[in-house]
Amino acid sequence: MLNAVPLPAVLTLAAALFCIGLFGALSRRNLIGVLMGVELMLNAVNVNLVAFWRYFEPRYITGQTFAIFIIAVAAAEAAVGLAMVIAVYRHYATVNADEVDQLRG
Amino acid sequence: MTASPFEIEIPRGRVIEVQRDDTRVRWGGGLLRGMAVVWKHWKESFKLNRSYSQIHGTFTIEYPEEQPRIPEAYRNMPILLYDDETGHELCTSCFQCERICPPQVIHMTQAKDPATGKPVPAVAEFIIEYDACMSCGFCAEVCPFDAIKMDHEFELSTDDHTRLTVHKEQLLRPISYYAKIAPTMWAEVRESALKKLQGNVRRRPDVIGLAPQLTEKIAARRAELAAQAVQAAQAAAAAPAAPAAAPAEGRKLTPEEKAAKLAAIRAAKTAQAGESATPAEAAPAPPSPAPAGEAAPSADKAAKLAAIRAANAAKKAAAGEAPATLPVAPADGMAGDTPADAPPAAPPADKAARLAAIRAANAAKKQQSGDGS
Amino acid sequence: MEVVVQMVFGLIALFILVAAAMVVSVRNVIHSALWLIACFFGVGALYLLLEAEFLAVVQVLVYVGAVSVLILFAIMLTRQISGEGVRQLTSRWPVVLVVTVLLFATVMTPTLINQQWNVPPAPPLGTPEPIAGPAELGRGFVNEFLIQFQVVGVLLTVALIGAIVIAFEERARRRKVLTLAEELELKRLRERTTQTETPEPVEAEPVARETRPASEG
Amino acid sequence: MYDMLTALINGALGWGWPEWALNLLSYILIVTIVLVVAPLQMLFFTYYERRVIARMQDRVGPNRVGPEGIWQPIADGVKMFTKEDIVPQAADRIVHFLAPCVVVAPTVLMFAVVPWGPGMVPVDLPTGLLFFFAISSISAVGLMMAGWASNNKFSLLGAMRAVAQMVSYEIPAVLSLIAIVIIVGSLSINEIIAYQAGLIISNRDLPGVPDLGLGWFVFTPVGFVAFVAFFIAALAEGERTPFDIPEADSEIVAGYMTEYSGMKFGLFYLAQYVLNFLLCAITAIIFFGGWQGPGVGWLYAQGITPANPNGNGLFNVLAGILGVFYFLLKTYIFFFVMVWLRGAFPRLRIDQLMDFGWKFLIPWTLANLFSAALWVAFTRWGPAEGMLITVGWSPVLRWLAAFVVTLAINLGVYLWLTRVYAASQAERRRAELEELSAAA
Repeated sequence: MLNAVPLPAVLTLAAALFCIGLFGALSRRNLIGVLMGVELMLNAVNVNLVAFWRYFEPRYITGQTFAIFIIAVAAAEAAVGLAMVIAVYRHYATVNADEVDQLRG
Repeated sequence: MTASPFEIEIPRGRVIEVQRDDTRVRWGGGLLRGMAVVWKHWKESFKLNRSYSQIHGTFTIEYPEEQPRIPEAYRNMPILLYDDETGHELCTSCFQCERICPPQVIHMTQAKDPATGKPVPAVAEFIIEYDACMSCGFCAEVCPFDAIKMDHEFELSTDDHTRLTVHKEQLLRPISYYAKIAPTMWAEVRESALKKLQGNVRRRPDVIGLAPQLTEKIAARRAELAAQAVQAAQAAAAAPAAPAAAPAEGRKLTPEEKAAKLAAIRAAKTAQAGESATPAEAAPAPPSPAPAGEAAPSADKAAKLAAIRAANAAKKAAAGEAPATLPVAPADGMAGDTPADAPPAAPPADKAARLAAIRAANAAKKQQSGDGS
Repeated sequence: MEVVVQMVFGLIALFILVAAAMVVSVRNVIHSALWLIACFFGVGALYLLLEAEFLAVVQVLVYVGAVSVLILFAIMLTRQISGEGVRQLTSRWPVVLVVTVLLFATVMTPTLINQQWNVPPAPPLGTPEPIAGPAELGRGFVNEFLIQFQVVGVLLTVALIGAIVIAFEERARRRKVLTLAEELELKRLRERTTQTETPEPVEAEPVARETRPASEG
Repeated sequence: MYDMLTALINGALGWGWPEWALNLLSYILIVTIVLVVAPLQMLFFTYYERRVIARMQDRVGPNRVGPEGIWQPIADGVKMFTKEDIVPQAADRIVHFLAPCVVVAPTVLMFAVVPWGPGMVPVDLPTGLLFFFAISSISAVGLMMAGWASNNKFSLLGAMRAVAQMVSYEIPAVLSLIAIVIIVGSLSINEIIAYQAGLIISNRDLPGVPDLGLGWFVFTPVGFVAFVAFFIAALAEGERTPFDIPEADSEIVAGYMTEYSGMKFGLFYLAQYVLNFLLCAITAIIFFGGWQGPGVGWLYAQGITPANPNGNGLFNVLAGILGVFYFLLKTYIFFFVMVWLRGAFPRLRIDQLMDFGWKFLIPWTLANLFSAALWVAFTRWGPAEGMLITVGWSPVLRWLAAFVVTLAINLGVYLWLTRVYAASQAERRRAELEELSAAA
């Protein structure tokens, strides 16, 4: 792996994944679609971390540890975010991000 | 938190009312108890259970290999019975079953005497539509002659729908068959059924009422009848009044029989006249006198029957007055008893029959006069 | 051997990118979520290729097993299930597209112009295997990263409780349909009130509130 | 299995072959064996379940096809194959088609880490246990796909129920296994099995115990609690009867399988029974020693192992046969218990299921986790780890202390939890009644 695939290739992949996720997060109308975009971005970050761990410091676990932290945070984010989506849906009867435009509950 | 379970003794046993919302800690013990019950069922299921008094064990009857033990009172589809010895059907076509049948799947035609065109207590055709029969058993219950009974046979499935319209030939079973599948139930009714059959057989001319599939029985009966006809012809030839009653038709009625019949008819007519004379009496017929005795030789049978019929008619006419029936009863008894006591194929039988008929007619007349006074 | 690894990497990369592109472009939200799962799988495979075995398993466990299921659940609970035919992108999506492409370009341009990555030379043969086992990770969690580990634990607990608090709804409010028994009771009450000839029309709700408990006894 | 096969192939084909060819060949063989064995287990399990449940209900069960009906599953399979495959018109065709595959694939993948006998594991992953559970959670996605793609409300309801149930019961299942993982100190399934050598007491906890292959975890308080909790969770994961809410046929036809027919339905069926087999197998492996049993360890020690390359191959085969026998025996006994539970208990309601999972099993397994930590502390830790009480104790005393302490904790927590749980359930019922009367 180290010899066959250069690190830039992996990082390019991560960057592309991040940009796609960003596009999704910004342009989706559906709140859940936005969340999915965010998940993609988090995954891209994880790929980056693991790639750097593997290519630079395979004898230290820091890279993997942080990847695991990010996964945990992503799980928490998904849980809270989806709970909020459901709460919003219950209140506005829509999951369209553009129609949810009031701060007052 | 909760009261102790409520208990009460009732005749069937003890009832314990369990409160479902029991919040006492049970540590899962209830679950284990449930599992223990199932375990016991599993363990015991390797034993065969055929007694039905136990709740454990395998009840399954592996049907095609193992036939189910059918209880005697099991009822599936109605069948007709016939007597093993004589081949006579028990059915008299009284139409009781046809009337009571809830889905109305029983159809029958009464047999008629081809000579006189009069109905005979026998059935010509009997049809049950098994496909619509609901196995209620009303027909068997209502039958006064125990002629229709419920079968235990249940493998009736067929791809031919028309086969489920069952005719008399397929419906008929010998009495011995029924006695086999339901011994105690048959033993209860055996006596009266056979007695009634005797009475009916006497009123069946020719081979009417014989189970149609018993060809050898019919042939034997025909031969017997022919032999009797010959015998009667000889007797008639011996008698002086022979030419008066020539057996012109193909029927094998002996002149004696004819005479007896005539007398009987006359008696009946007088009886009817008496009846019409007293229109007030519309009382139901009293129980008919039991025609006892074993099968008499049929030479005098018709005569006897005629006598009985006459007596019956007379009695019917007499039903209104209680004292008037008294003289009739002995006459009836004599009419019934005399031939029964007579040895079979005895020459004086004819005479006795005629005597009975005349006596019956007399009784009827007396009755009439009694009415008139 | 290297060619095989390159081919595998290429396939995985293609798969990830196509799946990700489908996630953001497909109209049907459910399909989008399914593509997201595919994308997670691709990333897991990439981890395997990067010899992060434990992480790959965790990726499958958490993302595929939990997060994506949660997303599917949320989609199905919000009722507009398929959303086919509905426009899924906002009207400003071309702008967003331009922005993201520009971002990608800014990230990639230095890479493409001068590959000045401080990549160490490939390790010679006989170098020790990378550390990726659960035991080492666990040791890291209770030694070096103890504080972070605790914080993540607290975060997860808070997220759990928060999600419940946000999405919770009073049971009484949730049931908007009366049961049959309740409706019967209501009807009976209404009949009774009309028989006594109350002048004003009786509304359902106040009457229903006065009702005896129907379910007890 | 791998070492045996490599040895066999080496013996049969000589040493002239390159290593990668031998590896490839042996892996292909192993995969073939696994792919043949998995559906066979499913076939056997359908027959086995029907016979056993019939006995429990005082019936006989299928006994027509073949002697005692053992070809019944094959007849069922033929029926399944010849049925028409119906796809509803309003269904999402692609997802509808993919769902059975997504459900079946993970269950077959899970076989990769299941050891059948000594040295007979297809892949000995260092994260085997985690792999097992990670993969098993994928099938939830397949269920969701099936439920949604069918475009049928019953399917959707069934899928939602199935997924909610699987996701919630994965937590107690994994928590109860983590207790064992703490004691063993490894996620490798082979390690867990190797730990369970001994006689009632594992000879890793108490060195010097003779190895009869009976040092199972279920004999320890921690292991017993973990076993009960895990088995209950496994019932829910495998959608066995007390928890068969997702396919409750009296409520929602057949759940997510409603709109499937023919072989697609058969695949769901296959996945379900294979999953049940695997759950029984993993229960047997983790808590009952897997292939451990009297004689296996001794036999295997005589055979060719990495530690003993000069052994006799015959002993490998004997140990393998005995090990597989023990393993399958335990697995089938657990499946019997599953059927037994099915015969005994009625289906739970979905809220009862959730309450039980979240309010009873999870606290219970968490307490058990604490007990497991104490167990490790008492049996293994010295002053270096800060465990000063046990300094100078003999191993037997330490083991006894661990046993008594964990037993006391687990029993106390259990009794306390049952009381609290029962009280909360009663309170909940009361609240429901009140609410109902308030609404009426």
